[in-house]
Amino acid sequence: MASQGLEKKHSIQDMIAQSRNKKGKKFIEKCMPIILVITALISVLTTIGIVMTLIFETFEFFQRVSITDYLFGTEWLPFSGSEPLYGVLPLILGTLKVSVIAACVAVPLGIAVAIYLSEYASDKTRRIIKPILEVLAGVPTIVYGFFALTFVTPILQELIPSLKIFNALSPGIVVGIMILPMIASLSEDAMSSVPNSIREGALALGATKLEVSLKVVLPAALSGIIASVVLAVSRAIGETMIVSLAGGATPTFDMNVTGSIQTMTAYIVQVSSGDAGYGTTIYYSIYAVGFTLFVFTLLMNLLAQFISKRFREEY
Amino acid sequence: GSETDEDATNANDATETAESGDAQLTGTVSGDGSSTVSPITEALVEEYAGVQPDVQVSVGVSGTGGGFEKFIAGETDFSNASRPIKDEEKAELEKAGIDYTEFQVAFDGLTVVVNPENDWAAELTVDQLKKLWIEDGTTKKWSDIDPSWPDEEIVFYSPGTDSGTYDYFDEVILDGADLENAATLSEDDNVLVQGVASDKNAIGFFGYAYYLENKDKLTAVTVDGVAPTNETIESGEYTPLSRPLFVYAKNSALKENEAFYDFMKYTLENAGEMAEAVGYVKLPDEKYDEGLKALEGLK
Amino acid sequence: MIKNEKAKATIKTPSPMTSEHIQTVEKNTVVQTKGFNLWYGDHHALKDINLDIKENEVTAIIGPSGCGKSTYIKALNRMVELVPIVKTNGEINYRGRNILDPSYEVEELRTKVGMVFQKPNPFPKSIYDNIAYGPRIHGIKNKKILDEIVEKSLRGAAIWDEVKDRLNQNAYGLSGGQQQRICIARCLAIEPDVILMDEPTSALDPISTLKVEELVQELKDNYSIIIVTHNMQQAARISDKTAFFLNGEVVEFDQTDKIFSTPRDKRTEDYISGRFG
Amino acid sequence: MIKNEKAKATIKTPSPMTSEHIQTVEKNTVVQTKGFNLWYGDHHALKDINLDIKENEVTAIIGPSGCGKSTYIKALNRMVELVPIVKTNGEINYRGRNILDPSYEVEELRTKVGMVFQKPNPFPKSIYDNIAYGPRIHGIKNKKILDEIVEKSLRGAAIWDEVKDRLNQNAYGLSGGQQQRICIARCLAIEPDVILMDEPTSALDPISTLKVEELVQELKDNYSIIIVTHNMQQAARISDKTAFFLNGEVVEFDQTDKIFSTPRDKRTEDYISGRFG
Amino acid sequence: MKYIDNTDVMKRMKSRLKMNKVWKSIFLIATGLALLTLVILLARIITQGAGYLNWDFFNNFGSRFPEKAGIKAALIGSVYLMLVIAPVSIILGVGTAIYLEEYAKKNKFTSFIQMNISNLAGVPSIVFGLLGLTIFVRMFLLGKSILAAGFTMSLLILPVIIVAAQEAIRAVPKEQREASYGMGATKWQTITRVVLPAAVPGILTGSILALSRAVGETAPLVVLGIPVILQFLPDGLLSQFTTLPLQIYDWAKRPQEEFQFVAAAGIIVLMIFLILMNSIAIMIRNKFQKRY
Ligand SMILES: Nc1ncnc2c1ncn2[C@@H]1O[C@H](COP(=O)(O)OP(=O)(O)OP(=O)(O)O)[C@@H](O)[C@H]1O
Ligand SMILES: Nc1ncnc2c1ncn2[C@@H]1O[C@H](COP(=O)(O)OP(=O)(O)OP(=O)(O)O)[C@@H](O)[C@H]1O
Ligand SMILES: [Mg+2]
Ligand SMILES: [Mg+2]
Ligand SMILES: O=P([O-])([O-])[O-]
Repeated sequence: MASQGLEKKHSIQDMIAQSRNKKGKKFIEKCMPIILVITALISVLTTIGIVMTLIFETFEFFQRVSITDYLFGTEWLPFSGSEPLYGVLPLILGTLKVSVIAACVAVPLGIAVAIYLSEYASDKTRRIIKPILEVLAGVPTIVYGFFALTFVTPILQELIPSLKIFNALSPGIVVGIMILPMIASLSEDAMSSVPNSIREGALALGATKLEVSLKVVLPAALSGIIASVVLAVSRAIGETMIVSLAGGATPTFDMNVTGSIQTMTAYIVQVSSGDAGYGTTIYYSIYAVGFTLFVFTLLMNLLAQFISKRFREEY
Repeated sequence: GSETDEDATNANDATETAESGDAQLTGTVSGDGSSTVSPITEALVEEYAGVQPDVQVSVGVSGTGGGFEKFIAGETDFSNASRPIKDEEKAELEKAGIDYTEFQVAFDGLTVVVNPENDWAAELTVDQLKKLWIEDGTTKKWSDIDPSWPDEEIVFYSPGTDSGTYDYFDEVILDGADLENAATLSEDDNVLVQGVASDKNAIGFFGYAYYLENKDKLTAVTVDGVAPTNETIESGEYTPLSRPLFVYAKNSALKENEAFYDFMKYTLENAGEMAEAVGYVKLPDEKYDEGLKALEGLK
Repeated sequence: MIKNEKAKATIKTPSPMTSEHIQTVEKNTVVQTKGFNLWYGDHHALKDINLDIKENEVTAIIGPSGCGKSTYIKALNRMVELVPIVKTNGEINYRGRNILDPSYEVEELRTKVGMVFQKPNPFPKSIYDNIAYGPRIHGIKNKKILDEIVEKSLRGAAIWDEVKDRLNQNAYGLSGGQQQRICIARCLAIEPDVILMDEPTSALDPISTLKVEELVQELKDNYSIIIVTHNMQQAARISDKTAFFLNGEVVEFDQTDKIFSTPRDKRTEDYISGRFG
Repeated sequence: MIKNEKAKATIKTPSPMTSEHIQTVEKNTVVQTKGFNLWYGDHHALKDINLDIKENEVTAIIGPSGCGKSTYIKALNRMVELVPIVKTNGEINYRGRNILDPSYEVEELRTKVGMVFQKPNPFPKSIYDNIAYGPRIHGIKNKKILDEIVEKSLRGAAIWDEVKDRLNQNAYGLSGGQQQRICIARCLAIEPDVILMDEPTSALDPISTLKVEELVQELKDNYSIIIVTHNMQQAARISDKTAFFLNGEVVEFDQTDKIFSTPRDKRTEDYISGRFG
Repeated sequence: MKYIDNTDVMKRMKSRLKMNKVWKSIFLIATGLALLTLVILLARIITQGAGYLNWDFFNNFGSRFPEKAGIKAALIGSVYLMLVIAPVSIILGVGTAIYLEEYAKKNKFTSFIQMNISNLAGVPSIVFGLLGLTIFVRMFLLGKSILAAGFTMSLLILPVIIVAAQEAIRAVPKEQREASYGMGATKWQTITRVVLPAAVPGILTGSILALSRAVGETAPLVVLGIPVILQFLPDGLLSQFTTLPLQIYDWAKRPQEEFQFVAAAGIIVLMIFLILMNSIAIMIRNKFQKRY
């Protein structure tokens, strides 16, 4: 074997040496990083594109409506023939109502599901349930919209007689159902990435599963969980079809959740599928609202990143 | 598609009336606009596909305003509208150098409806409608309009503020005054139907087609003694709540795109019939002839 | 191999099978393993194990990788159950009660039989909270008592001086050796009876190793300690008895000095002289 | 520590510094490390290393965890560069050329200096594709030549008989020891000149360990081998020379039997006798 | 000097174990609740729409007659849309992920790109509609074509794919890369022959889930002005088309009650489409689960 090896030894290295220094290989090696940077830059260009699209028309809008009226006005009546008012606060409030209700539904449930899946369920159960929940996340939002309008609202009306057909409660709950899988799934990921050794450490002290889950795993995964919640809530803020269908179209500035509302997204849909004339102030207002929405979600996302950076656990 | 003979019978022999189907055309036609007009357009497109299968007609439903936006951007050949074009839009079109022609295609009778259990308000006058619908800062009860009516709160349902229907009602009934604040507004007329059908104290208004489809669940209110029917709307007797529906066509496209010209011709020839088929009211025949004449002039 | 039901009662009676009886005073048996078998699915990982662990002694478990050392000590506090495919039979009696009995609550068992793992695994919490975790779950909320427990445990684990000024800092800021001693302290805080240690120094540097070894020697005054190690010198240095495992069997179990000077089994000798493993 | 510029030319001249000169015939130096330093960021991980690796010898590197063994052998094929914060100075000459020279193509170097890792790391591909990987990336596409290379390499790694009937099965279906020999075969497939092995048996069972050790002994006929091990008996069994690393320094480098019988340095002695590590 | 009182510990043990049981059921119920919602949702849709599901429904274009209305154009349109979105978003997404994971140095620029990506993931879809209208429909003169809509949707799901691909690439053990470099492989060879093959399952799973989100999106298409009424199938990527959710939305707004059921039938088709995609993703995930 030895002698044969020696003999052949040079042949392979020779073959290698021959094929080395082929131009193509070096060229690819040099080019790929450049091509890849370009693909990476597309996401940056997208953001720039979004900001640009929004900013020009928003600028036009603020030529017509003063920024302070927009930011601090408590009445949003763009269609009023006599005296249109563009105070964005009712739209923001509508958005917040829906998001807060959604969070109230989705956060406790989602975390409970995550704990169940990550700490209690068997591997097999988890592997069955997680994808089913993902289906729930993939249900198109118009389906949820009709679900809210034709199923959840009537049920809620039985319970709360004063509830209007359009209200914040029903779409809030349904948006909560929609974002629940996101919280459950991402929190589950965060919790399962807590190393088993830490769990074992607690179990070896005589802790019950509940104590391990709540006092060790949950705190250790907290940053991931909070980040998932923030992301899910920013999804709720951006949700469009559910609130357009079931939330109504009356921006109100009060804390009532049983009456009709309008969210920022629903307003954009209303106008962009509606009757407003091109070039009118109403038309430009959707860009201003879109920009506001963008800033909102941007802040939420920065918050999520801040949280997950600031509180990242090292294990 | 599968537009077979059976299809044609269902369509009241619409295909047979089309005499323009001799020369087989190809090309694309694109339109957008009012959701109110869209059922008529859909019926037309469906039938036209049987006549000229190689002409690709596509129509979006972005609302009247959204339709004009795309029309102004030059993306569409025609734009459906449930109201006449606005001055801003005219100006923008001029700026964009787009010449257009307005065609009327049908009437939509706005129908005021109440719950079938409501036996007091089945006949209203325009003045009563005003009283009902204009915002006056109070919470209205039926007894506020007429003391003999029940002492119960009125529940209002109206199409969304951004719809042509709302605009039209606001203009002709309310003279531009603000609509009752307590009204539930929806972009989806089915929701209004549901709302009124389920509440004895409800009142609402929407397109005639939605009433026709839900006759058994709703009572149509007569306005100044006239009930909304095909006849009263076509004859103009049902005033002021019937409004014309429009198609705006781009002149240059009519000239250059034979398929588009042919489709518009087909539209004007069959719009009346199709309108009735989907729950609207046809115009008097002269109107369509006028349209066809105008169209010919643009070829 | 040893088979005595009531070691407690046994008086010094020389026997060829139970070499620990040679000692003058027989200590109490804390954990008695009798005919214990364990399977991972089809894999028979522990075969008919019989071992008696005595009070206040350090028992070392040695053997090549994969021979079942970790599996065995994890069986003693039923941590091995965390692997769903595990099946067992036989008996493991802790202070006379069979812990494999399903009615034996594992949580109760584990407060008695503490464990220190191979890789330091402190919780991502402050040092203080790490130590106080155990007492807290057992219902001790009084801040003063907790403070005392924390100090006592950290002292017990010979790390008090190094961390006393930063009890509120995250335990992850410490070095590996310090973390391991925090884990030992955490284990001491619930005052267990037996402490299981699975290669506690294998991830540590020489100086930390030394510290932990010294600590083990001190702890045996109050606790019974079972320590798995791959470092034979370590076993020789710190243990009273040594069990040599091979392929899931106990090949030899005896006084440590005997195992290392005059092993009875050829395989033990081969292993100790580094011929494999 | 050794400092000889041209070991190749040196003739047997007894010297207190270069103990390998005691051998009758001086072998060629393959890899010569001269005043080599390495930093991970601020951490000075290797300090002024001077070592000569001879042809057709097995050189063992021993030392406690974290002393820089892995770092050193990873420096020899510049794998250490994969850690972005690494900085180096000094010289590492492979067959007379300084590999630290930026103009030295790492790809070329690594076809000459192969490596086997601590944890078996076959690719999740078939056995055949694992072995053929190296030749293929270097442009050998001819199926017949590849077949030959695969067979020869698997034979060379003493695993041909075990896998010849299932070359198309995934390498992950093999046991740890077989996987490690697949990795060795993969390395042989490009017929390197030097083979670096970083604790190649630490994850293996005793029997697999034995097989790999025998293999190493055979391979040294054709290759120069540098092997890191934490198992001192292993170093004693299979290596010709041994270097003892401590805290990033070479404490002692000598004939293996000398290191283990009469170490010059107290620290070496302490380590070998298991007093730490 | 014992702090832990044994009898006390034993007393508390019972209540602690009970709490554990109680909460376990609570967690289980929460999970059940989530699943129940899905069941109700599906049951309603199926009871409403199943009657309209027949061959004609798949083979007909839209119609003013509910019984003749079909989903052909929308279904084929959605498939076409996928044909654009899948390659565009996966190529861009994986390219970006490779750059970030394998090439990018840890510097400000990289973390800026990373931050930008996670921000994009949170931008409401309707805003992407506005972007697509301005850039693809108007600026690039693509019109309301499959290509314009496809590009818009690709950007919408791009962040999701990037993140999934990054995770999949990161999950490939360092040892695999080292093995390849150790053989003298270049970086690109290592990426294409070792890293990507190992990461493919993760990338595909993430991508399919992202794509299934794109299938169900309505809002951005409404903004782009994608038509709903058409009687032809797309004949190229620049052709006009419509999609399932748009068609469903249009039907649901019709006055005739029967159209509600047609809409439900459409939803069933859409859900089957989605579940099919999800199942493929799960199959891939289970088949190629990590083996390192
Ligand atoms: N979770 C598990 N599932 C299946 N088999 C397992 C599992 N854990 C361990 N084993 C198998 O059981 C045997 C004993 O493993 P164990 O971990 O107890 O060995 P060990 O002696 O502790 O080895 P080491 O020194 O490497 O820690 C091994 O063959 C191992 O492959
Ligand atoms: N990627 C890295 N970044 C920073 N420091 C490192 C890195 N890798 C190793 N080190 C440090 O360099 C020193 C030497 O590490 P190295 O891995 O070479 O040790 P070793 O002798 O191989 O130990 P072991 O026996 O544990 O493998 C250690 O202090 C280690 O902490
Ligand atoms: Mg072990
Ligand atoms: Mg190492
Ligand atoms: O869609 P509209 O008819 O309300 O403009």
